[in-house]
Amino acid sequence: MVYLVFLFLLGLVLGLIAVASNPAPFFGAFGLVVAAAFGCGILVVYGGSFLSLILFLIYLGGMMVVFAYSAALAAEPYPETWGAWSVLVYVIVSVIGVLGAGYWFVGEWDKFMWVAEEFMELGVLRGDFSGVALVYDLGGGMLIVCGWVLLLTLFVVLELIRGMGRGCLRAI
Amino acid sequence: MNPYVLMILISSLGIGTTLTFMSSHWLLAWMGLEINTLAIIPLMAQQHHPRAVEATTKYFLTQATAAAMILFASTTNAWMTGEWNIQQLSHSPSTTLVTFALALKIGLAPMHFWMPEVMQGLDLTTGLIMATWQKLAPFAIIYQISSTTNPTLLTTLGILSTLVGGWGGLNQTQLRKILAYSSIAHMGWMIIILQFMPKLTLLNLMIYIIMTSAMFMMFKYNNATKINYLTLTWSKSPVLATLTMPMLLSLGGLPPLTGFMPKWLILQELTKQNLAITASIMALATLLSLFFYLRLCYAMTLTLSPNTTNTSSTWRIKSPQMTMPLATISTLTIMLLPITPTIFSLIM
Amino acid sequence: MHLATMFNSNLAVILLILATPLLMTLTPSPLKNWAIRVKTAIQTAFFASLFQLSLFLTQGLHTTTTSWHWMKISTFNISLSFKFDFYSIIFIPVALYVSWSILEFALWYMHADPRMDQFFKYLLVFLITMIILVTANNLYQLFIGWEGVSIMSFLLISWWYGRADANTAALQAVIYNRVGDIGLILSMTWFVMNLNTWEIEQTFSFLNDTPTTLPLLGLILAATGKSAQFGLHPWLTAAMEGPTPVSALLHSSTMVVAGIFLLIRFHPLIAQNPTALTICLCLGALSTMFAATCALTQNDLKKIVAFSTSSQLGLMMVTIGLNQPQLAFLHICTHAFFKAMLFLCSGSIIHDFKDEQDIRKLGHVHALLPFTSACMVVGSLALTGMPFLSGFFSKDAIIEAMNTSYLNAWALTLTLLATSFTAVYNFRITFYALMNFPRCIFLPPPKEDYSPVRNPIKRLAWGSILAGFLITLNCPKTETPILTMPMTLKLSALLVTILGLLSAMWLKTLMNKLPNKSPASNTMTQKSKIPMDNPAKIIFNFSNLTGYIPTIMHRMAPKANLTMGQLMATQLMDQTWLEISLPKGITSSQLPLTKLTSDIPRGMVMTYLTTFIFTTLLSTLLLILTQPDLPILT
Amino acid sequence: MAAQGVRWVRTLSKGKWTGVSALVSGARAASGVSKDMLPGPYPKTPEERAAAAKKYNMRVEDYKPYPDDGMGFGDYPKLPDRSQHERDPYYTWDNPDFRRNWGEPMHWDFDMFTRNRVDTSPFPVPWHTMCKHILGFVGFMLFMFWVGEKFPCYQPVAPKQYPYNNLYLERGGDPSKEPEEVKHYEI
Amino acid sequence: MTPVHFSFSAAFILGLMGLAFHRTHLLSALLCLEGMMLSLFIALSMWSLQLESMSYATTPVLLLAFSACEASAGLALLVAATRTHGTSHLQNLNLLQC
Repeated sequence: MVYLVFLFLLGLVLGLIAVASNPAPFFGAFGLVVAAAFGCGILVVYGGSFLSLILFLIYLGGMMVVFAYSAALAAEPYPETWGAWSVLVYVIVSVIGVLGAGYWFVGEWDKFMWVAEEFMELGVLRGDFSGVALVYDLGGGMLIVCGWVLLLTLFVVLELIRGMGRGCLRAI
Repeated sequence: MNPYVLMILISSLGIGTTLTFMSSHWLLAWMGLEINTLAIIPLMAQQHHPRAVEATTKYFLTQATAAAMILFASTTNAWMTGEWNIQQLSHSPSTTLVTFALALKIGLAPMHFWMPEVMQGLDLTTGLIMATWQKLAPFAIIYQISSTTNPTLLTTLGILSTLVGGWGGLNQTQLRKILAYSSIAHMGWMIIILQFMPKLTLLNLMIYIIMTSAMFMMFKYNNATKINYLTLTWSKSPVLATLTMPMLLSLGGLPPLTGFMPKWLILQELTKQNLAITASIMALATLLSLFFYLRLCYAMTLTLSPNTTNTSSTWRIKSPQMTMPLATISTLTIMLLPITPTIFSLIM
Repeated sequence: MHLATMFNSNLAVILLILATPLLMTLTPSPLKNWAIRVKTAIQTAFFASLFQLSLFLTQGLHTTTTSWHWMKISTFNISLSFKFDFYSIIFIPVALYVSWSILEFALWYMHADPRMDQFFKYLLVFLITMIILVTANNLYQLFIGWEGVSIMSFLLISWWYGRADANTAALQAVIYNRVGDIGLILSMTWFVMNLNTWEIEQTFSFLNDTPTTLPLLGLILAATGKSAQFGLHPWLTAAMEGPTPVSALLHSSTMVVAGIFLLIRFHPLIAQNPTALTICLCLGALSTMFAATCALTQNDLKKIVAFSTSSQLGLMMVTIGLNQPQLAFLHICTHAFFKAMLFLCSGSIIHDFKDEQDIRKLGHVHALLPFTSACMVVGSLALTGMPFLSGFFSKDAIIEAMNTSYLNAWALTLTLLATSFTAVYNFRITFYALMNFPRCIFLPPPKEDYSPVRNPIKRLAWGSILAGFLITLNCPKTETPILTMPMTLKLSALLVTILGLLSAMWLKTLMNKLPNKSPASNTMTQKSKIPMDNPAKIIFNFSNLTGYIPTIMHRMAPKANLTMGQLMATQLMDQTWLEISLPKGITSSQLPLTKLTSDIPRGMVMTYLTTFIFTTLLSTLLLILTQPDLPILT
Repeated sequence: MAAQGVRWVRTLSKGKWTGVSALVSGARAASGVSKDMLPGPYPKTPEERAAAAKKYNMRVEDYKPYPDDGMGFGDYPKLPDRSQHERDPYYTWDNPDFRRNWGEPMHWDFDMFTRNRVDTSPFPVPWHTMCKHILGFVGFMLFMFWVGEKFPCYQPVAPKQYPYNNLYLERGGDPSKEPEEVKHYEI
Repeated sequence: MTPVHFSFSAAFILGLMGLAFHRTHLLSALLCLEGMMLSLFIALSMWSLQLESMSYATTPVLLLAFSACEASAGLALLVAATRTHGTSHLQNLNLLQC
């Protein structure tokens, strides 16, 4: 279990390195998917399966569609992968930095064990499940705020990409 | 823009700031900031010309980064101390991170670069919102964390901002950039007093908003975006041209005018705290700003535009713009100093 | 009514009468014959002042009245207070009498001037400030009067402002007087700092063992400036560029004696300080001798009279040095009459001879203007101390007091020499201007039977004859006069005067036998150097060019000052401060920073965020490194 | 400038707002000298000297610029230091107050040499002689005052009088003899 | 500092670095922003899970909603910028420099 958690954490960091090292957007999106997947793993291990589900569905189901479209929009003929020199420099520097910082900052490697052991088996009552449900009860105000901001974003997006006949991209 | 959409955007702008004002929880404050950012984006880009879109993109990137940083810092704080309250930001690296993130949001000196460029891309009304209303929400947070921030950090940021605001403005001919640098310099004044007397920060913010609004409205009235447009002001509105000079001097902080009040009080407070050298540096750095305000005055009142006929008939054409707010706010900009004690006692 | 109240209110009445014409000018329509009203007002004021004088003489009243507290600075108090004692009560009628006569004369002298009303207004304001000066009981009030007469003197000297010479003379007057003011202000400051009072009486009583040399030197400097003692004297003769009534009123009889008057007021202080007394004595002797020497060789009628004024002022200073303030005051009063009259006579002659002032060109006046000439002779005799004219009473007493005092031998010598010179230059005026045959053309023939000419001169002539006797009679003696003395001492003043007269007449006969060649006057116009081959010529040139002092001082000082100013303006200010250090220096130091500030943001979002991240991470790291016990490591 | 001021005062007094434009242009005129009014660069070649002399209305042989020592005089002519006082008062000058003709080059320190300031007219007596004489006079006087102070003069006005019959006994008179009466007064 | 804390901090800072040092595409920047949000999501979730605080379990969801809004606004800006500038390269966003 410890190794699994370690693997997931490593995967998360590596996924972010993959995004941050500035490859072409295709590969960046791929790195983000990997990172999100490992993140789901972490959440599951620590007992947040509902949150994990939300992340999995929304990120991999919803966001990736949009990113794929946009990546196609910003397509280029010779995309840079992690193997390209400029990206590789970023990757190497990032890895070294993360290792150094980890050596410097992280003191007690054994301390994270307790989390894993406590949530070994799946219980009936999931904390996150009922917690999220609270948004319909005690957090009603937050729900309204969220709804409002989503509506706002709708208008924001519409306003921003409105405009027929401007620029080189046109609404078909 | 559709008026309904505009209404939604404007009200969201207000709601965002209000959310930040009323929250004592980091998450809610962050949400307020986000709503604020989202709401102003279409306003900024409503002209849809390349400069507006570019300014919007830059603004969006910086603000999103700053907001994410704020949330990250508060999460770290929560991890370390288990506390989400804004006023109890006791984990000092988090405090530093939040300070810098907020500095990025309001445009303090090393993080100020976005400010003049974004301002340059906006029209004057949006620029007015940008320079005034958008400062309120970050300041609400800054005010609440003022007791836990690092004094050295704040002093450095403040002095640097005042200097950079002065130096940056010296080279400019674009009025909006000049105002952006003026804003940076004023932010420096607000930040430097934060650790000693946060009320004075609020006072300075208030006076700054009044003065900057007056300048933006004046430029809006004259449709002036460059210094050389100002030379035509006298022919359009002689009285306004005359009034603008004291307004600019007030912005520079000269004694019988409103702008002198916060500087006076801040310098006094700094001196009381045995920071005479800091106070001197601030006062001297303001001279740099004063120079470009004076240049505006000079261009406006002592020069004539070479390319237009010097006719004085245009002022007879009645402007369709609403002048009441301009009149009110320019009066405030010029004549508020005598009631300093009242304002001081109100705010304290 | 209570006698003292009437006595005190008399000054208010006088000032009110004098102020009436000034108030009348506030009416929107200009009044006709305003100048005559001024004359009448002064006349009325004179008669009103006689009331106070008579009370003083009969009852011996003298009071100090404080009417109003002007201001109060902690314990330091300035009040409006007047002093009516022997000096002010005698001086006010004298000044009013002389002014009345002079203003009446000016009605004739200035009748062609388009701004005559303004001229009279200046004179009236001058008179009021002079009265403020003499009645002042504290230094503040005295200072107001002191500066008032200076300003009016400046305005009146440059009355003909189109003439560069008049402007120069006015500038000289104002600058020399300012030098004197330094002394007065120094003393005032000293009094405030050490005695905390400006009341003159209090300064005498508050003083205990404080060394007073410094304030007294200041006062002597003030008197030197105002009363044209040696060193600060050139302005007085230059002031003759003003109209003759101005010379008569300001520069002979009233304003110039203000310095002596100041010392008289402060006499109790001076009397205790031997140093100050010696300085007064020596300065006075030097001045009287120097001025008399210069008067010997002048050819300008007014200038001779002016130098004689300067000489008499020196004599007054000597008297102060002798510790005899009352004698000095007596000389002030008598001198006012005959000196004013001499000026009026000169003015009359000059005006009648079409502005001819050179005594070598005048002549035969005694036949053309017999009345004026007679009065002029009376004035000259009074000036030389002819017995039983008014000058005798003061001058003889002064010389007598000198002879019987224990004092500096050289000062005595100089004063006696100056007294004999008085006879010489007065003889010279009489001989050249009044006697002999006419030496220039004058058309139409001069007339003197205008009442504004005759009456003032006549009045002043009566004053010159009688005033000394009257004032001496009523003068209360404060010091016991020396009652017995040898015959030679008693007669010494007369003897030296007669000696001087005789030598002058002898010189005249000598001159008549010489070839008619003047060493200086001919060559002056050719702008060549005067030969200085024998001592007589050296002394002559020294005297004729008034000791070279105006030439040297009035060229060297302005040139040095103006050159220094120019150098400071161009080299120090422009070249150094403006070009190198201040504006240009700031520009060159700020420009690179400005360029840097505007060059860094190249419009790239990368720049913004990179600076943000670097600043944040660096300061966080710094924070962690400087504070190792932070909870981040837990 | 004064003309500008008069103009806008006049226009304002008419009650017309056109005074504002006059005010603005007047203010512009007040904002300093133009570069045409400043002296040009220091003339180096003879041609430049001739041009500069012509510019200042002078003959070439009279024209002499200030030395080019960085003081910024440029090509301004260095005129002799002669005061206006020295000039002929009877000549009909264009400007009699300043004794100066129109178009005449002005001395750099013109205001230092106006008629009531520094006078440079020749002296009737050589300068050093004058200084020597005046200093000698003052020095002699001071010395004599010092001497006079050392040997003051006092003229007794009556013979000395002593009590006890003119100190008869103290002077060694015979005590047995009745001293003769001494009277210090006579009536 | 626990490994979990370190991991999401490292992930966030890596995202921030990527955002700052991006070279070409605006989309890369948006992806980095999204990565930062992801790490924040995990941080918030872990915090509420570790403290077993049920009421705080809603916060990641709210964060997710806001980050979705931010992302869509960013994408809209990408579209707008592409329309006006003809490309989504960030170097081309330099019209406003002095």
